[in-house]
Amino acid sequence: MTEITKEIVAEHGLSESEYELALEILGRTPNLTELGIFSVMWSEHCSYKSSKKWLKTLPTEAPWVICGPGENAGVIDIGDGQAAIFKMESHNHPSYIEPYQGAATGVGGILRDVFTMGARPIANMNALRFGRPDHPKTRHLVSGVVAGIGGYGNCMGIPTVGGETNFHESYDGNILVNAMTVGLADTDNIFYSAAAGVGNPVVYVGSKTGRDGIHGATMASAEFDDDSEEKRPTVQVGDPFTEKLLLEACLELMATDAIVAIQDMGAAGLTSSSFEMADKGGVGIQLDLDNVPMREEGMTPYEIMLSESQERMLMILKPGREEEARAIFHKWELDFAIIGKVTDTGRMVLTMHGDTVADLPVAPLADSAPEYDRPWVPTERPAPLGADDVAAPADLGATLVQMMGSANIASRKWIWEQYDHMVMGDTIQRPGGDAGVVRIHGTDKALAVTTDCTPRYCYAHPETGGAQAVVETWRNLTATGAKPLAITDCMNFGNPQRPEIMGQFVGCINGMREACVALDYPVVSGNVSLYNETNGTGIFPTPAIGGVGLLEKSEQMMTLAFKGAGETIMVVGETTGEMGQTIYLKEIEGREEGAPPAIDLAKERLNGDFVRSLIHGGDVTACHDIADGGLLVAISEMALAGNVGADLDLGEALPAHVAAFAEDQARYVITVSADNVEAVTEKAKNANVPLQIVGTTGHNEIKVGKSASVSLHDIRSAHTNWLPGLMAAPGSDKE
Amino acid sequence: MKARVTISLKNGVLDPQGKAIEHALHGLGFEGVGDVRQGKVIELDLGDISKEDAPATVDKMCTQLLANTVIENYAIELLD
Amino acid sequence: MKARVTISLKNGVLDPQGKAIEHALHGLGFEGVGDVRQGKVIELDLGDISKEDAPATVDKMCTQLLANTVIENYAIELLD
Amino acid sequence: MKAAVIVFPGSNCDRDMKVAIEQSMGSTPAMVWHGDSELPETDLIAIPGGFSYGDYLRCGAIAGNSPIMREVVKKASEGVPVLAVCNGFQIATETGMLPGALLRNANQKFICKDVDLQVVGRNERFVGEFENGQIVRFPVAHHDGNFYADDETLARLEGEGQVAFRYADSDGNVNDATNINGSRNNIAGIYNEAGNILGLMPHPERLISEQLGGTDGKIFFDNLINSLS
Ligand SMILES: Nc1ncnc2c1ncn2[C@@H]1O[C@H](COP(=O)(O)OP(=O)(O)O)[C@@H](O)[C@H]1O
Ligand SMILES: [Mg+2]
Repeated sequence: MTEITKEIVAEHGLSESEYELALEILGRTPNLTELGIFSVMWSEHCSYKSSKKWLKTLPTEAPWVICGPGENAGVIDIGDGQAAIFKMESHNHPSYIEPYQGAATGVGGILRDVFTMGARPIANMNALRFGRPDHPKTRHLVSGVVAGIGGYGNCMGIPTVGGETNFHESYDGNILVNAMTVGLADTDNIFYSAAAGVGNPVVYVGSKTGRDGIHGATMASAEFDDDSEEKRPTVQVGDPFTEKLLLEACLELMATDAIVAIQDMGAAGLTSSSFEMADKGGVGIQLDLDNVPMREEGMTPYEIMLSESQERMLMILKPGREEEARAIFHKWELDFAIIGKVTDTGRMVLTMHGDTVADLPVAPLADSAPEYDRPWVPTERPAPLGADDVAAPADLGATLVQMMGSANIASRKWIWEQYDHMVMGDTIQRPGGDAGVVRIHGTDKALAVTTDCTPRYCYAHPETGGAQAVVETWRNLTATGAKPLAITDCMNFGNPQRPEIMGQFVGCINGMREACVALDYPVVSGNVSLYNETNGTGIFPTPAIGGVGLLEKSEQMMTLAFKGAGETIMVVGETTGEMGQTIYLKEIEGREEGAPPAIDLAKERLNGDFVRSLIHGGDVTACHDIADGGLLVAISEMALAGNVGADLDLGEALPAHVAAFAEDQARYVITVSADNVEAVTEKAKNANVPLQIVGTTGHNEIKVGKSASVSLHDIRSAHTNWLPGLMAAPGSDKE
Repeated sequence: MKARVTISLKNGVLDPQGKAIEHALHGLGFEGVGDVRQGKVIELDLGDISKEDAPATVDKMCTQLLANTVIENYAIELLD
Repeated sequence: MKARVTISLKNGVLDPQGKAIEHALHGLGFEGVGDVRQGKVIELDLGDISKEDAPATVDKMCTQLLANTVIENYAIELLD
Repeated sequence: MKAAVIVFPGSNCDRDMKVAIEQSMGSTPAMVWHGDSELPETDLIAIPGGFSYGDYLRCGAIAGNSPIMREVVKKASEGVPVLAVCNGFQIATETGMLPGALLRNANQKFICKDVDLQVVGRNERFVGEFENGQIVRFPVAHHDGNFYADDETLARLEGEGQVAFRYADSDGNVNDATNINGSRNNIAGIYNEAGNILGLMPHPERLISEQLGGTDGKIFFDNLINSLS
């Protein structure tokens, strides 16, 4: 038997004090299997030891929340006995090492989190951050990640309806791949993970267990160094076909009442799933590892418990229902094995070849997982930058073209055309708008889904950035006419043991909390990915937010495309000229400075509710929120989508480039038919909402008074060609 | 000068294709078949390159592009 | 008894994967490379089957499933 | 009139196909499981899109060998109309019901977008109201839609009026620039010799209402159902 040395403990990522605690809990030295279990259970990934204290401060309740954080995914009520179930999850480290499989299995994992709760997935999203475009690895990573996401989601037949993609040098050594899934279930048929019923069978279904990704969970929490590629950590290979079968088989079994509890095997596989189920139910579990379906010979208990083979589930069945369940899984040609039973001992007892190979108390291991109050320092808010701090460009028109063809604004069509975004026949707003919208099959309702975060704001001032990420999702949903209901988050940060990084985390959480409270927009699920650092350089703090909203009447859905000529273009909200941390500043002046635009949550709510009421009232013909790049970029996106130009007058209050590219928040562009302008103006006045007429739609160009006149054709070339151009450039290693 | 590169999944790496093929062969009545693994062969003409340089060059092609060394092994044969 | 089946596109059938690899190799500076073709290798364990029966059995697997003879050729090697 | 939709493990456009047929036919098609060896009485067999058996080995190869396909091939040879879309088209070529093969897209990527298609010929049964040369818009969503046939087969397809659709643009141009996936002669869909089987890569079932972005698919299904009833 392997002797447990200091080195072995360290290799398992346990600190000395954590190991002390383990010894105390156990009252003896753990064997290797037990040590492995401690190590994955107490990894950052599974235990949230650095983040828990702060996550707890987020608002998680609302009358429409059926299940908040803590289960496999969050559940909200969307009326008529139906629920939306959703979550976002990271697969950052594996995707850097093997972009195709890393991203693919990330999608597979988040899909399981959602269908494990009884939902049929109806939409996928993905939030991606890559290094600078000309970094030698960027193209290889972009092409692999996008192909992997598509490869998995397309095969599953779930439409990928949107996402976001950023490029910034802070991600050169640590890309972010965050995947989100939204599913649909009946409120009276939702499945949870708490094991119950002493004597009930514990059942394993899905793929066989191999030696995949052993230590994946600890890898996902370990900082990178330059030779992590050399170590070739065990990467899992996804099998979307098996997952599709698993989905259909699980839903078929879920239509009966045979299941007591169910949990997918994700990170830390059988270990975390069995412990979580036992812990939630306050019971013990006894597993006979000989019965675990195995792909390879000679697997040890350690390997079986730590394997991260994909496409597997663990269930507790009601007594006597085993054969019925087995028949369903066999029909779908999947493995089905009874591997243990629920006990009243409160312990996890594992046997193999007749020996007890591990015997651990469940609750202490799961609940006394270390929880740290890590030291943190707040980030000072930099001074704002206004009109005086940013020189005017020589040529506003050329600047617009440059902005539209810049890394973080250019069209992502090259990406979403590789995703099946229409399968299931309910996508009524495809990628390219403010949010993806899918009808709820067979009803008048629809769900809008978006993911957003502006990491450069979060870096400059985490609190503002955290709030901004939340409000941007809320605005994006609002712009489609949907009522925003709840969010999921994916908190991607550097090393939390550095106080400034921990300060970023705390700041972002604080900002998110305020925004969620002010907007009645609770957090129902989420995920934390820390240690996104290479050689001591962390990523920009990136709290990716996934928002879900409801359209009661799908016919009321709004899109951003200009619908025709002669309509009046209006801006809802105020433009004061916030130039700090703008795309303009970075792309045109090469500066990353100043405070991010200020957030006024009361105004966000007021303006957003106003816009939504206009949309529902039929007053608006197009709507788009103003975000990255400011007003002129938003208008240009609307023009390109509708293939109709605009004749603009941005007023005299601000210099043209500031009026055009400032990133003031709480703003929307709407178009209104000429005969409705007066009525809408009146409504704005009554609602106390700032509203400004900025121009008229028409012709084939964007014209800004006397300052600029650019053809849509030129804008379109810059906008659509940037990403394909980047990806087609020669010399990229690996296809 | 020509080369043939055979790329196969490393031992222990899941091979969904191989698994599916095995299953389909069983369905067609080839019940005894097992351990099916699928790999790739890439054949290429190396152009004007000396016999001495060829192995190192093809090896470079493999690590840089042809094989995904995180999950795949490769074998090189030089033909002429 | 084991077998290895190598499947390649017939001459004259355009090979988009091979072409893409060739293009990428050129991009990486391997300019002399040409005529890149990609194929598949399938390895299988035939189980209890006599040496005499093996070739015909594997051939049947190829025509029934493993190769699409409209576009592909196959070659069988028996290993043991 | 009656219709049947074949469902394989990994099919994922089966429901979309059912909805489209239902909308035009007014009744629900039978959903037939791949493991069945008998088809119900039917006037139309639809083989839907998806990733049957994961599309492992070759797209459609494993599905082509499933029990139900033997029955489909038999019925087709007796003249029952078959509509094979996307993965269905790949399966149909694998079984030999349709000539040629579908290779990996020339750009190596999965492509999902609306495309303009030129309607070729006048196979009344399938294209009904559509005129020869008319441009219609259906989405594509495939990784392996690059139609290949050897010269002789291609000449026969062209000569016998077996080409059904070509990748085009909205002005009716058919050339390399409009050839999204590298298919020979821009071919997006073909008929068998007898004209009762249509295989096509684009998905008419995906554009069946304004809300989904267009109605050419609905017109297609209306035509089809009309001509078969
Ligand atoms: N990785 C991706 N996958 C799918 N769609 C994407 C992706 N990245 C961006 N998009 C889509 O591109 C459009 C523009 O994205 P973004 O600039 O983030 O929009 P917004 O500013 O409205 O949030 C959106 O419709 C978005 O869904
Ligand atoms: Mg938006």
